[in-house]
Amino acid sequence: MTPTPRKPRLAVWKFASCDGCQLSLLDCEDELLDIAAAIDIAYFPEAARGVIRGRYDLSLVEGSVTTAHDAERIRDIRARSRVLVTIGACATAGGIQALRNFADVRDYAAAVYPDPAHIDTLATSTPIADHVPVDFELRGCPVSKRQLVETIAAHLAGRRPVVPAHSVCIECKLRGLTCVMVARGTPCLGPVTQAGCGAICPAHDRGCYGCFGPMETPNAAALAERARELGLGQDELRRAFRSFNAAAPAFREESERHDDQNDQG
Amino acid sequence: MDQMAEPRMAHPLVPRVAHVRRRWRDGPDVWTLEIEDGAGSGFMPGQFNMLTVFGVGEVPISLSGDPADGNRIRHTVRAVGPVTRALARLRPGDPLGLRGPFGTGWPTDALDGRDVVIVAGGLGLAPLRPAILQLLARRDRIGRLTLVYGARSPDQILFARQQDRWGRRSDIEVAVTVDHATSPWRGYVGVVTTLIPRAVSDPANTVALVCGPEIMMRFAAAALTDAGLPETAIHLSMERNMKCAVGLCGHCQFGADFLCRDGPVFRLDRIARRLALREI
Amino acid sequence: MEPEDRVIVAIAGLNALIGALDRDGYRVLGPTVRDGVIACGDISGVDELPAGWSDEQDGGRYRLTRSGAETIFGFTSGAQAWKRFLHPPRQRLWRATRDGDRVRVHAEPAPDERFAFIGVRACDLHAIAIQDRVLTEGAYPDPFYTARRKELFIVAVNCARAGGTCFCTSMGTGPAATSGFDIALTELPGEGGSSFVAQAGSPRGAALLRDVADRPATAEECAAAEAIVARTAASMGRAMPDHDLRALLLDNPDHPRWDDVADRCLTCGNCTMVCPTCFCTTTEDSADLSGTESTRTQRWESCFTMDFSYIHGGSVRASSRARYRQWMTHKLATWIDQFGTSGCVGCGRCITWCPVGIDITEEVAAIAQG
Amino acid sequence: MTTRTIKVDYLARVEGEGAFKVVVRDGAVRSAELKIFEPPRFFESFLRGRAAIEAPDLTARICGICPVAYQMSAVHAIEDAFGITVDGPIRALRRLIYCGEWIESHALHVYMLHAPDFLGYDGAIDMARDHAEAVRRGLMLKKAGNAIVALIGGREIHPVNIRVGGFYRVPRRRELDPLAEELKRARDLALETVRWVAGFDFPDSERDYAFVALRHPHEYPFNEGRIVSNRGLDIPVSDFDRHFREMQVARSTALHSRMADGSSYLVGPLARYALNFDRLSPPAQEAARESGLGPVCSNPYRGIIVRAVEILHACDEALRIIADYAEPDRPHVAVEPRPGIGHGATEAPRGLLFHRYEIDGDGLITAARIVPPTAQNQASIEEDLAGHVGGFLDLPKTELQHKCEQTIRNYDPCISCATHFLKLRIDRE
Ligand SMILES: Cc1cc2nc3c(=O)[nH]c(=O)nc-3n(C[C@H](O)[C@H](O)[C@H](O)COP(=O)(O)OP(=O)(O)OC[C@H]3O[C@@H](n4cnc5c(N)ncnc54)[C@H](O)[C@@H]3O)c2cc1C
Ligand code: SF4
Ligand code: SF4
Ligand code: SF4
Repeated sequence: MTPTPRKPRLAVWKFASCDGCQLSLLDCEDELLDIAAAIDIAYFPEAARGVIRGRYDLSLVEGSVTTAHDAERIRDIRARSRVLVTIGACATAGGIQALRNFADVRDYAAAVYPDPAHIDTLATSTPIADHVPVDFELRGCPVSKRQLVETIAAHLAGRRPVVPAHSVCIECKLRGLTCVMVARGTPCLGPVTQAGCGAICPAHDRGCYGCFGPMETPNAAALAERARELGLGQDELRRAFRSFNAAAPAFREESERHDDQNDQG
Repeated sequence: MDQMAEPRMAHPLVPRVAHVRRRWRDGPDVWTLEIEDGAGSGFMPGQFNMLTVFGVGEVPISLSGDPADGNRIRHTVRAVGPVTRALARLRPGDPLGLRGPFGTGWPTDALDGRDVVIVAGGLGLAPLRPAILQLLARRDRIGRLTLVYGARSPDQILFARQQDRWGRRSDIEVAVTVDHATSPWRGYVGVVTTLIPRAVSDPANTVALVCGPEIMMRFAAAALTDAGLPETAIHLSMERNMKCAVGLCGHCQFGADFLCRDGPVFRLDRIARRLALREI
Repeated sequence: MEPEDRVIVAIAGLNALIGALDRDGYRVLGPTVRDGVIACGDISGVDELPAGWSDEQDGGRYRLTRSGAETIFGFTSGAQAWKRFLHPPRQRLWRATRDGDRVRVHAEPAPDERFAFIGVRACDLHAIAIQDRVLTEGAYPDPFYTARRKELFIVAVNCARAGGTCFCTSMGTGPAATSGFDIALTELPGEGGSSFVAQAGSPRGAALLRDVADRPATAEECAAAEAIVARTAASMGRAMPDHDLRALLLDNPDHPRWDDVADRCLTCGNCTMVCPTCFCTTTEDSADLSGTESTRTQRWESCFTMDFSYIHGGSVRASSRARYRQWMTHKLATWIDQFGTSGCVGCGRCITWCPVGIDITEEVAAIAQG
Repeated sequence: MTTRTIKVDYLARVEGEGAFKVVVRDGAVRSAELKIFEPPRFFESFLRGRAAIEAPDLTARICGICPVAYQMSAVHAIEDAFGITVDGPIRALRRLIYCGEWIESHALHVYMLHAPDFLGYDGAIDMARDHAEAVRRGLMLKKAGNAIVALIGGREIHPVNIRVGGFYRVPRRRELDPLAEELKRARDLALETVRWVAGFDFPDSERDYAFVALRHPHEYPFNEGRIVSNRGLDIPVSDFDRHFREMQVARSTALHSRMADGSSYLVGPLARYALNFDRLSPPAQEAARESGLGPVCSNPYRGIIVRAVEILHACDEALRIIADYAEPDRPHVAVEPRPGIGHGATEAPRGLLFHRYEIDGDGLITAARIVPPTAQNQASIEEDLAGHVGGFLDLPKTELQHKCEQTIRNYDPCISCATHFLKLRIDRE
């Protein structure tokens, strides 16, 4: 709470992504002008042309690394950032584009591009933390704007952000929602997924599909077993764990357990 | 519900505002804050306060000053995480939130006529210092007084100058050991437990006060029992996560005990079984 | 009218009771059908109560069903415990404002909400009594809970059916409401709709009952009411093994069953959220971007999270084995040392609402087998 | 011979990563390229083998700015393949959430991305110093749009409530009431927006566009309609492939979407407006007239007014839907997967968004094709760039650069979307 003499400088960087996480910052309609008053938004090309070069107190990084050039670029950004926070499933787990990690990227390119030789891409989509040290990872596909504001404010204040790593279930119950898995038999990834979204899927009568990635101590195998009892087949289980956070280790391992050759059902 | 107490005006989780009077460094990443606490009402050695840095958070920190010193209270903090770092950055005049004192203290009142061995590891000396100061103030009432202190390395020794001063006194024996020696160090090297046998001359009449990392306390307790002290004569100060310090939040449970209320200082016979259990 | 006198209250009388409470400034809460379950919510009359609804409960399974009868309270343990109101999931504690070096702390005022709970079951009466112990009878009572609790008006209902996961009989907490209520009802199904054998448990309850009762209950009606509760007691879905649970659990911290349950446990925390006695909380600090105002909020916490036992360098209970053991040992053993009662009232919620159906009675039985 | 290259390596205030390069030789524009270096993410590849019912959640991630559009085109295409029709309140709710996305996305573009160009600022936060009230109005409007998406969809970006067949959960009547209040205020703000942007300085720059948009028998188009143009095209969505091609462009490996005859065309607000002016709400028509727009607007700079008019229309439409809303018995119609091919096209804020799926007997996708609006507009944008720059060549370099940027931003290009189909060489200079 000690006022800082110079306004801290914020930069927002984009790697392979849908732009949604950085848009969350512009979606903070109520806070945006306060944020702009408290910090110097020095680099945010989605929102402004101006560029202040040099070092940044806080860099928010969206997106995953999918090109050799990006792998270089993130090193430079790290070197120029005092605190580097990754935002969103792409930056923290490789994102939906990490589905290529389970396939041959050349096939992928050939299927979309007649001249795939010109496509500059790596065989994998990887989280930022695979390339440089990251100070804090904010999960979600997309991040929650409440948590985004909290993360920015907390880093400026030197506080630990209130971004618990526990399950979506806790959030679900704090809200007083009905468990869709227990009361409807709808498979739900909430028990193995990190809180933060506000349990919006159960709030809309559907199971969580894991867009915040694995919670702190996920027991994916036990949940998968339960989902199987509720009627999910092997392919469905594989796909359930292989989506927006497919490359997060706990989800990757669980999805691989349901690959054709590995299924133990 | 008529038998229920009237709700108190003050919520026990609401801090009062106090101000830093002085601040000095007491080791690498370790700072002592002297705090002006208008509402200060004294404390027992071994007790702790909940300190809030506004906008950052609240943590339990032991009282490390002299219990005789009225409303000027001291806390010695190692900057390890967000709140302790923010505490360590506070300057004279800065406000902070304060609740306490809480917890059981060292049984300093019950030591008349006994030998006292104080075993401290690292920052564990902070909550023991008030006990030492109090015992020194009534030195004539107790028998042999020994401080056995272990630090990671010579530069990590807490309250080094004060320890030197104590070391020069004749009424307290001070033995310091380090895990890793650096060049000018000519003292002991090794774990603190190796010094314990020497500190105990009359085990049946000795009381031990122990504070340090949990693993060190386990070994110290074993060494003290080996030296012949009964479990009832060994007192340990434990550490657990704490949010409320008044027995409401549940975090600090250590078996059946709430550390904030039933501890942090426990007699070994009460916790010996738990101390041996992992992840309890 | 003496408190022990039983009277008959018709549906209209119950409706009048709700109305009277509402007029007295109570926020009246009762069971309602919502999102596929029976959960407590605001009610303004009997027609919002779940007449004709029932439930089926089992480990990790809850289904709302049609009861086939027009009884109002024909269901069992609800999806949520009443603690949601008395000890809410989130509660702001204070705000601090800063002006230069001056900081002022503004304590949150004690709540002045008055609740009236309709349809509290015996297990939940015990649960409330347990939270009373924890939150009001220590050296530092929780003033917010105390304030809400002081004003609380309770209309209890004796269970006419035991749920699939209920085991109150074996915990000695039900199914009959014996104390801790202002009014207790037993529903008597009848041709022209239910009526209730009602009993007052407090002067406040007696006064209200006087206004809404039809007539004194007959001996037959009283006997019928008792028979209903006796039948319920005999048809419990589950039972806690008959053991000295405290000794059993304290003596078995290294039982292999803890590893077994750790394989199944999701550490999701659902059991602690739904349990009517679990009281643990954490605090969260927030501050505005300019740093002039900060807030501390209390929220429900679970001993299944890593944060719960975090001390610098890591969590004390890092394994799920240790966390499950902490939860169950606290519930059934150390709670007794701490508060003189078990921390479990046999409501069965943790069994029903565990997504994978882990069953506290079954885990105890496995440990008891040696 | 003098060659001048005007380039901007990182195009600001567009969604995604793009750049442009204009080469001028001897006073004449030789080439104008909008480059996209957003790395490919291979949506059409990984959609193969996924369940068709996953497509709405998966394709939403193509673009964080218009996820509802992707979800809508996906559900319509898959419902087309499954032979499902959705009508009544569920259909109305789909239009309602789409209104939300239009309001949000247009307000973002008008206030945060585009207006700063007209008023001479680097961005909206900059602009807020002198035009705080306008920026606040923009934010409030944007918030109203987001409120619709969040209420119906669960959150603003990548809503969770949209599914094949309808929704997972439909709102209760009374949940919509506070929204109506907010929208009534937003409506006024939208009207102010039209007036505000109408007062900007616009260069005279008319172009003879081939406009392409959906047209519906009685609605301004969101979800449904036939694909029509001002050149006489009038086809069902399923014929899209026959009339639009992705063409190889000589100077790069980029494929632009073009008409079958190779000509460029334009989708988006200008096209929608020109082809559906008669379907706008009366207040929106009135506001358009008042601001000097005819029933057709061919000046891309004035696109900002058209967007403002569409915000007003979306507010009116949303209010009408809320007023008429009756909670349906079920949140979605029954969904029976069956093999087939399905097409869907809806009007994303930036224009026509086409999806096509081939689905097998297990309900899995075997082929997917997605043609977003920016792909379709790229040829037009480049032509515009080439056309405009000629007139500004005397300007100092930075101003010229800015003019070029502005020209591109007229189209509100969404490059995050664009990359999933654009075949571009990544050419770094
Ligand atoms: C009774 C008692 C007395 C203590 N006395 C001192 C002292 O005199 N000097 C000193 O430097 N430290 C002392 N500690 C430890 C101190 O409280 C922790 O180092 C501090 O909480 C760390 O918080 P942080 O935010 O800086 O760092 P982090 O380690 O990142 O902590 C994050 C959060 O975890 C919790 N936490 C972490 N470690 C502990 C811990 N050991 N105990 C309780 N909660 C914890 C807190 O809630 C904290 O807010 C004491 C702890 C206890 C229980
Ligand atoms: S609905 Fe999902 S998130 Fe909520 S409690 Fe159930 S399993 Fe957990
Ligand atoms: S409930 Fe799960 S899938 Fe839904 S938004 Fe939250 S984390 Fe994402
Ligand atoms: S432990 Fe389970 S059965 Fe016992 S009171 Fe809690 S939720 Fe009910």
